[in-house]
Amino acid sequence: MAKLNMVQAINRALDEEMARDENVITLGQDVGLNGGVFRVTEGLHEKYGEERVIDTPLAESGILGSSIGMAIAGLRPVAEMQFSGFSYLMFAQLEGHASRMRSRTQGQHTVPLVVRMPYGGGVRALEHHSESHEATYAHLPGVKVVIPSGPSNARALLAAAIRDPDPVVFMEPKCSYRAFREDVPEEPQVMEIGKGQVVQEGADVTVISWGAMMRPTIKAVEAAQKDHGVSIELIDLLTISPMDTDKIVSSVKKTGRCVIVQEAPRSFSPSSEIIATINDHALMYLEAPVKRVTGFDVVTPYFGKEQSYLPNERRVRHAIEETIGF
Amino acid sequence: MAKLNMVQAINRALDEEMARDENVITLGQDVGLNGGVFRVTEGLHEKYGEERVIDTPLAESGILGSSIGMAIAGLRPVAEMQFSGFSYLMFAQLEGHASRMRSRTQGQHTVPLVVRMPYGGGVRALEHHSESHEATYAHLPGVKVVIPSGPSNARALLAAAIRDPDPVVFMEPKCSYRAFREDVPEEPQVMEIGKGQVVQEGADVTVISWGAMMRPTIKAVEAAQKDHGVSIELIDLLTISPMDTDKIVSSVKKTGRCVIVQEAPRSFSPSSEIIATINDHALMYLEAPVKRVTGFDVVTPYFGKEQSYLPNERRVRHAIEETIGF
Amino acid sequence: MKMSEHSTIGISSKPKTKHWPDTCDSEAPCHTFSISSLQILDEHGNLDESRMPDVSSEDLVKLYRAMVLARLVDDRTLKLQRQGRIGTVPLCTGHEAVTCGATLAMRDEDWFIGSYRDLGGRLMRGEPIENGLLYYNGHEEGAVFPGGERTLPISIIIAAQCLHAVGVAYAMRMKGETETAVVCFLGDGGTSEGDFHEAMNFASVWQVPVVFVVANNQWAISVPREKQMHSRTIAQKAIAYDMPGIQVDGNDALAVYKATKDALDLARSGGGPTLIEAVTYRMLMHTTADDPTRYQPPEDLEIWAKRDPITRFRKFIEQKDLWDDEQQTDLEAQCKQKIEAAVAAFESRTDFKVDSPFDHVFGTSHTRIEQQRAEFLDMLKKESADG
Amino acid sequence: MKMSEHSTIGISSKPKTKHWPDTCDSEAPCHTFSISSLQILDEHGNLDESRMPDVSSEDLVKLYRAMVLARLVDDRTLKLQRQGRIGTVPLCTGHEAVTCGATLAMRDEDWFIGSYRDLGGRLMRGEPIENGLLYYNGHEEGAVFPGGERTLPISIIIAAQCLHAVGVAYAMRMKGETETAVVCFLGDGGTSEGDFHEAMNFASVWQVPVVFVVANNQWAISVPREKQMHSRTIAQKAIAYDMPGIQVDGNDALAVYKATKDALDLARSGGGPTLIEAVTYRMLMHTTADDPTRYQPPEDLEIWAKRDPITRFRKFIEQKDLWDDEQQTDLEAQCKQKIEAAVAAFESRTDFKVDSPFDHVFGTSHTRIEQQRAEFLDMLKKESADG
Ligand SMILES: Cc1ncc(C[n+]2csc(CCOP(=O)(O)OP(=O)(O)O)c2C)c(N)n1
Ligand SMILES: Cc1ncc(C[n+]2csc(CCOP(=O)(O)OP(=O)(O)O)c2C)c(N)n1
Ligand SMILES: [Mg+2]
Ligand SMILES: [Mg+2]
Repeated sequence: MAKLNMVQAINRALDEEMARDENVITLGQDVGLNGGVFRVTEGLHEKYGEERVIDTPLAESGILGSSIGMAIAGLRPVAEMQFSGFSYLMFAQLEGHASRMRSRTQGQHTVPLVVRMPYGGGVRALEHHSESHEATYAHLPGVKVVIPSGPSNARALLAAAIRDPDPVVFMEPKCSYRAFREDVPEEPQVMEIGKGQVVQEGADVTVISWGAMMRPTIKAVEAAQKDHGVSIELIDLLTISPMDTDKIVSSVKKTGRCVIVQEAPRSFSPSSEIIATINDHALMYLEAPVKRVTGFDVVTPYFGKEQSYLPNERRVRHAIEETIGF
Repeated sequence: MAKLNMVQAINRALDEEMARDENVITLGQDVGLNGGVFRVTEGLHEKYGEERVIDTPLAESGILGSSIGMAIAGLRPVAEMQFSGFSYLMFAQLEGHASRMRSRTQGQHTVPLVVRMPYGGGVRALEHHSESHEATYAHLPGVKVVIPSGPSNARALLAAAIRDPDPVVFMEPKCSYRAFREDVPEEPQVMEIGKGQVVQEGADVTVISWGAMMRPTIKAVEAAQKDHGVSIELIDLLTISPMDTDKIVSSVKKTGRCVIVQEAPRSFSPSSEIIATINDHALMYLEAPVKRVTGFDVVTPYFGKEQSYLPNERRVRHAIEETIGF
Repeated sequence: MKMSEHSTIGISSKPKTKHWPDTCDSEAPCHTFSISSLQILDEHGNLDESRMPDVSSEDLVKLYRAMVLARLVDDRTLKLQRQGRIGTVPLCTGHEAVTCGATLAMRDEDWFIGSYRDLGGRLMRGEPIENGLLYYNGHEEGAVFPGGERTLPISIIIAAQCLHAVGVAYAMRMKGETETAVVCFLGDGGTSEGDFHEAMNFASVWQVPVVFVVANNQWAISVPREKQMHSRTIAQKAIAYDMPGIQVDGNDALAVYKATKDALDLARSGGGPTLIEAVTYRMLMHTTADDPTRYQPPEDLEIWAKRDPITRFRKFIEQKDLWDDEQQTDLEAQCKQKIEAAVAAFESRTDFKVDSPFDHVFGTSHTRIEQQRAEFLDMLKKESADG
Repeated sequence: MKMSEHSTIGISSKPKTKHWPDTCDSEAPCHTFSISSLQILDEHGNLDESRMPDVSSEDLVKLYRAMVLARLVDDRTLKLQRQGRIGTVPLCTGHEAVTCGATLAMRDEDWFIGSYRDLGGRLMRGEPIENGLLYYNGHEEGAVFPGGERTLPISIIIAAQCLHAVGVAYAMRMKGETETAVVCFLGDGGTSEGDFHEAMNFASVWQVPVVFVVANNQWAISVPREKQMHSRTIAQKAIAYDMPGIQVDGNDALAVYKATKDALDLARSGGGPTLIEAVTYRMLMHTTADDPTRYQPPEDLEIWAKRDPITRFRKFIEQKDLWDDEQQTDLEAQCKQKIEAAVAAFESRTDFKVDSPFDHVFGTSHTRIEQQRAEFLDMLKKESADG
C-alpha cells in the first residue's frame, strides 16, 4: 500500500500498463522530458524512451488523428490533451473516426485509445482551463466517458480504459490532482467501466455526483446526515457514458428522492440525462422533483468569479435539505 | 404570397437580408456559382457578387474562424457547413471564440454570425450525412441553436438569426428541404428566437418535437386524435437552446402528460433536457412518465438501415397511446 | 540510407536554425528550395526512355488491366445509380493512373489509406467490386473485406485520413516492420484542411514512412483550384515541412508509379515522408448528385479527354507489343462479366442484420445499448404486426 | 501596386498550373523558391547602414521606451505572482523587439490580433498596465479597454486568432478601408496547428491585408523547435501558399520594424499577406507555472542573453546620441511609477459584479438565463446569511 495523490496514481497506472504491454504508448504536448504540465507522465520518458513517450507538435487534431492510426495498427495510445478546453480541436477526429471505425467496418478495424484530459475549475487558471463539458463527449455514440474522483479509482479506471477495446475519454478533475491521498494497493487494479459506485448506502435520498464535485458532495452528505439524521445513498457515477442506468434506477426506486451535483453548465448536461433516466425507469417512485446543483448556462467565468460560480458544500446541503423537506 | 419549399424559403431570407443590409455576406464550400449543394444559395452569387458570396477553400475551421473575424469587424457572415457531419471541424472555433467573445470582453467585441448546416437523415445519403447532433451545440453557453420545421418558419427564423447580436447555429432538416411547400408572405418576416410554438392547443397530452420529426409527429397526432378522440397540445420547439422553458412547463402543467419526438440519439439529448426542465418546474403535475421517441445510442447507421432506425409516425402514435393509457 | 538509383526524390540537406549573428549574407536569399516535375509517357503515348522505371511487362499489363477495370466499374456504377438501383456515388473516371499507378508501387503489406476516389487502387488491393456497390447503397458490409486489414475504409471526412496514415506509419516502425510503408490518397481540396497540415508536420517531424498522393483533379466539387489555393503547385506545400515534394503528370501511370516507387524506397530506407502531386482531371461529375454544367467550362473536358490516362497507356503497351485488339476485347468481356457477377451478388444480398448498429457500438456491450436494442426490436415487431 | 522602395518583401510571379504536355524541362527543377533573412542591428548594436529603414529619431526613442516598459512590467508581474498577489502569468522577456518593433510599424486604425506574449505591443496600443494584472488575476475586466476596439483580447487557444485576423482583414477591404491592415502574432508552436494553415491559405487565396508575425522563441512550453517542426525555417512555410515570407532577427527591433513595415505597405497596396518569422528566445519560464530547468539547456540562456534586444538597441540609440544614462534613469523611474500606480489601481479594484457572467451570455437575455441568475443570486444571499 502506498499513499498516493491522483497525479501519482494516474502516473502509476500509466507506468504499470506500459510495463505490462509494450503496445501502450503515450503522446501529447509536453508529456516527455517535462513530464506533462501537471507531472502526470513524470518519469515515463526516462523509463520508456522517446518512442513510447512522445512530445508531439502543438496540434490536438494531429495528436488524436495519429493516435487513431496507431490504434488501428495495433498500438494502445494514451493521448493527452493539455486541458479539456483545447480538446475541441480534436473533436472532429473523435466523432468522425475514433467513435465510428468499429461500426463503419463492423468490427474489422477498431480504435482502442484513451484520451486523457484535465478538466474543471477551482485552480485559479486562465480562460479555457476551467470548463466541465463532459456532456459534449457523452452525447457521442461509440465513445466512453470516464471521470474518476480519487486516486484509487483514477488508477483502476485508467488501467481499464487502456485495456478497453474502444475509445475512452478520460477526464481528470484537475482540482483533485493533489488535493488528497489514498491508499493504493501495490498490485495493478482494474475497475469495470460503465458502472457507478455506491459510496454509501442509504434509504431517504439518493445523491449522485462525480469527479471534483464528489468532495463537496461528501462533506454535504456528512453534514446533512449529522444535522438531520437522514440516511443518504451516495453514488459516484465514475462513468458518464454509457451511464449506469441500473444503479441510478434501483437507488431512486428505494429512496424516492434524488439530488444531482455537477460542475457542468445545467442545460443538456449529465444531470439532464440522469433525470431523464429516472423518468424513463422510475418516475412513479419519485416523491419529490430531482434537485440539481449545477454550474450555469453561462460561459465559465474567469477565476476571479469561479468561487461564487462553482457548486459548493453549502449549495449541496441546501439541495439535500430541500429535497428531504419536499 | 408565394408557395415555397424550404430551400426556396431559406434562399428568400438570405436574399432579403443581403438586400436589407450590405454587411450580410455568405460563405462556404460551393455556395457561389454552384448555389450550394442543395441550391440554398442559388442566384445570390450572381446578384451580390463574389465579394459577398464567397466560395471558400475546403476548411471548416477556416470558414468559421474567418467568419468570427468578419463579425468582429462589423460584417454579418452567414457561414454554411456543407453537412452538419463536417461541422465538428469548426467546433473549437465556435466554442473557443464565437461563443465567448462577448463574455470575454464584457460586450466590447461581439460575434453576430450564423452558421447554417443541413442535418438529419432520410435522404439516403453517405456516412456523416445523416446525423442529428444538435445537442452537441446546444450544450454550449453563448450559442443559440435553432431548427426550423417548415418553409415559413425557416425563413422567419433565419432572418432573426442574421439580425441576432450573437452566434446562431441554424440547423436545417435536409429531408424537409423539398418535401412540401407553404405560403410565404411577400414582405420579410422575422420570428423571435428562443420561443417554441404551440402548433395546436390541447388538453390531454403535450407532444413536443422539432425539425424533420415534426412531419411524422403531426401525422401521428392527427391519427391519435382521430382514433382515440384525445386532445393533443403540439409544440414545435424551433429553438433548441436556449430552450423555451415556459412553453413546455405551462403546457405540461395543463396536460400532465408528455411525449417527445426527436431524431437524435437518446442519451444526453434535447429530450433529456426537456424532461429535466419538466422535472425542475412541473414534476408534480405529471400523471405519467414522459415518453421519448428517439434515435438510439448507436452510430447513425448507413442509409440501408435508416428507415428502421429513424422514428416514424407509427412509433410516435404508439408512444402517444401508451402515455394516454398510462 | 538506401535509395533507388534513379530516384526522382531527394531530401535537401538541412542546416540548423539560424542564430544570428552567424547570419548568411543578407543580400542573397538564405534558403532556396525547388520542386521538380515528372512526365514519362506523354499524352500521345510517347515514352521518355531515359526516365522509364524498371517495371516488368507483366506489371505493365497488370496496371493497364486495373485501369480498364476501374473505368468499366465506374461506368456501370453510374448507370446503376441513374436507374435508381444504388445511392449517390462519387465517380473516378480520369483518376485511374493516379490510383492504379501508385498502388502498383505498393507491397501487399503496405497500408492503403484513402478516400472515395481511389476505386482503381482499392480493386487492386483486393476489394471486391461488390463492396463499392454495397457501400454506396447504404451498407456497412461494403466497407470491409477479408484481406482488407491494411486497406482502410473510405474516409469521407476530407483529409482526416492523412493523420491516420501518419499514426499507422509510426506504429509500423515501432513494431519493427521497418520495410512497411503507408500510401495515403487525398484530393487538391483536401490540402486546404488543417488535418492535412498537421499530418504533413507530424510525418516530417517523426520521419515516418508515409507517401501522400494528392490527386489534383482541379476541382473540389464546384470550387476550382484557384479558389482553393494561391500556390502554383501543390507539391510545393512539402517545402513548408522540408519534405521532398514532386509534381507528376497524374494521367501518366508510369510517372505516378515511378514517383511513388521512389518515395516508398525512400520511406522504407528510413528517409521519411514524401508528397506527390498528381495533376489530373475529374472527367465526370463530383458525385451523381452533382451537376458540373453549372460551373465547369465545357472545353476543359475536351482538352483533358485528349490526355486520357488509359488511352495513352494502351498506345504505349501496344507499341511495346504487350497488347492488341483481341486482348482488349477479351479484357472488356472479362471485366464486364466480373462486374455483372458483382452486380448480381450485390442485388441478391439480403443478409443484412437490422440491429447490427447495436452490435458495433462497442466491443463489449453495455446495458444501455442492450436495453435500447430490445426496445428497437420490439418496436419493429409491433410495426410489422401493425402491417 | 505601390511598394516601399527598399522593400525586403516581394511576391514572385505566378505562372499557371502545369498542364502537361506544356511541361517544363524535366531535368531541371520547374519551380524555385527562396527565403531571405534580415538583420539590421547586430547583437553589439552595430548598424547595417544600407538596410536602415526610414524611422524618425522620435520613433526610435519611442520604440526603446516601449521595450523597456514591457520588460519592467514583466519583472513586476513576475514578482506579484511570486508573492501570490496575482494568478498564473505568461512572461514576455526577450520578446520585446518582436512585439514592439512590429507594433511601431502599425497605424492606429490597423488591427492588432495576438496572444499572451505580446505585452509590449499591447501597451503601445494603449492597453493600460492595469489590464494585464486584472486579466491574470481572473477578471474579464482586464480584457477590454476604451480605445481597444481594434486590439483584440488575448487568444489563449493557440493559432485560432490567425483566422480571426484573416476575417477582419477581409471585412476591412470590403468596407472600403483599403489602407487598413491587420497584424497577427503567434508563436513557433502555433504554426503546427491546423488553424495556422487554414489562415495562411485563406489569406493568400483572398489576398487580404494581413501580416503574420511568428515569434519563434525556440520553445512551446518544453517542446523545442526541432520536435515541433522539421523545417529549417518557419518563414519557408509561406512558400506553401506562394506568400512572401522572410526570416528576421527577432531581437533586432529595426529588422522586425522594417519587415513589418514593408509587409504592411505591400498589404495596403493590395499585395496581400506576408509571413514574418522573428527569431528570438523565451528568456523566462513559459508561465509562472512552468519550470524550464526541467528541459532547457542552461547555456542557451547565456548565449541569448548576449543577444538581448534592449541592450543592443540602447547601444544603438546612444551611438546616435538619442539616449544617455540620465534619460535611462528617468525612464526607469517613470516606468516604475506608472507600474506602481497600475498595481495600486489593480489592487484597489472592488467593483466586480458577481453576476456579470449572466450579463454577457447574449446581447439580449433569455428567461432561462435570467431564471438561473435569480437562483444564483438567491443562493449567494443564503450563503452569506449562513455566515
Ligand atoms: C471535412 C469535409 N468537408 C466537406 C466535405 C464535403 N465534400 C465532399 S467531397 C468535397 C470536395 C473534395 O475535393 P477534393 O479534396 O479536391 O477531392 P475530389 O472530390 O476532387 O477528389 C467536399 C467539399 C467533406 N466530405 N468533408
Ligand atoms: C490549442 C491549444 N493547445 C494547447 C495549449 C496549451 N499551451 C499554452 S502555450 C503553449 C505553447 C505555445 O508555444 P508557442 O506557440 O511557441 O508560443 P510561446 O508560448 O512560445 O510564445 C501550449 C501548448 C493552448 N493554449 N492552446
Ligand atoms: Mg479535387
Ligand atoms: Mg514558442
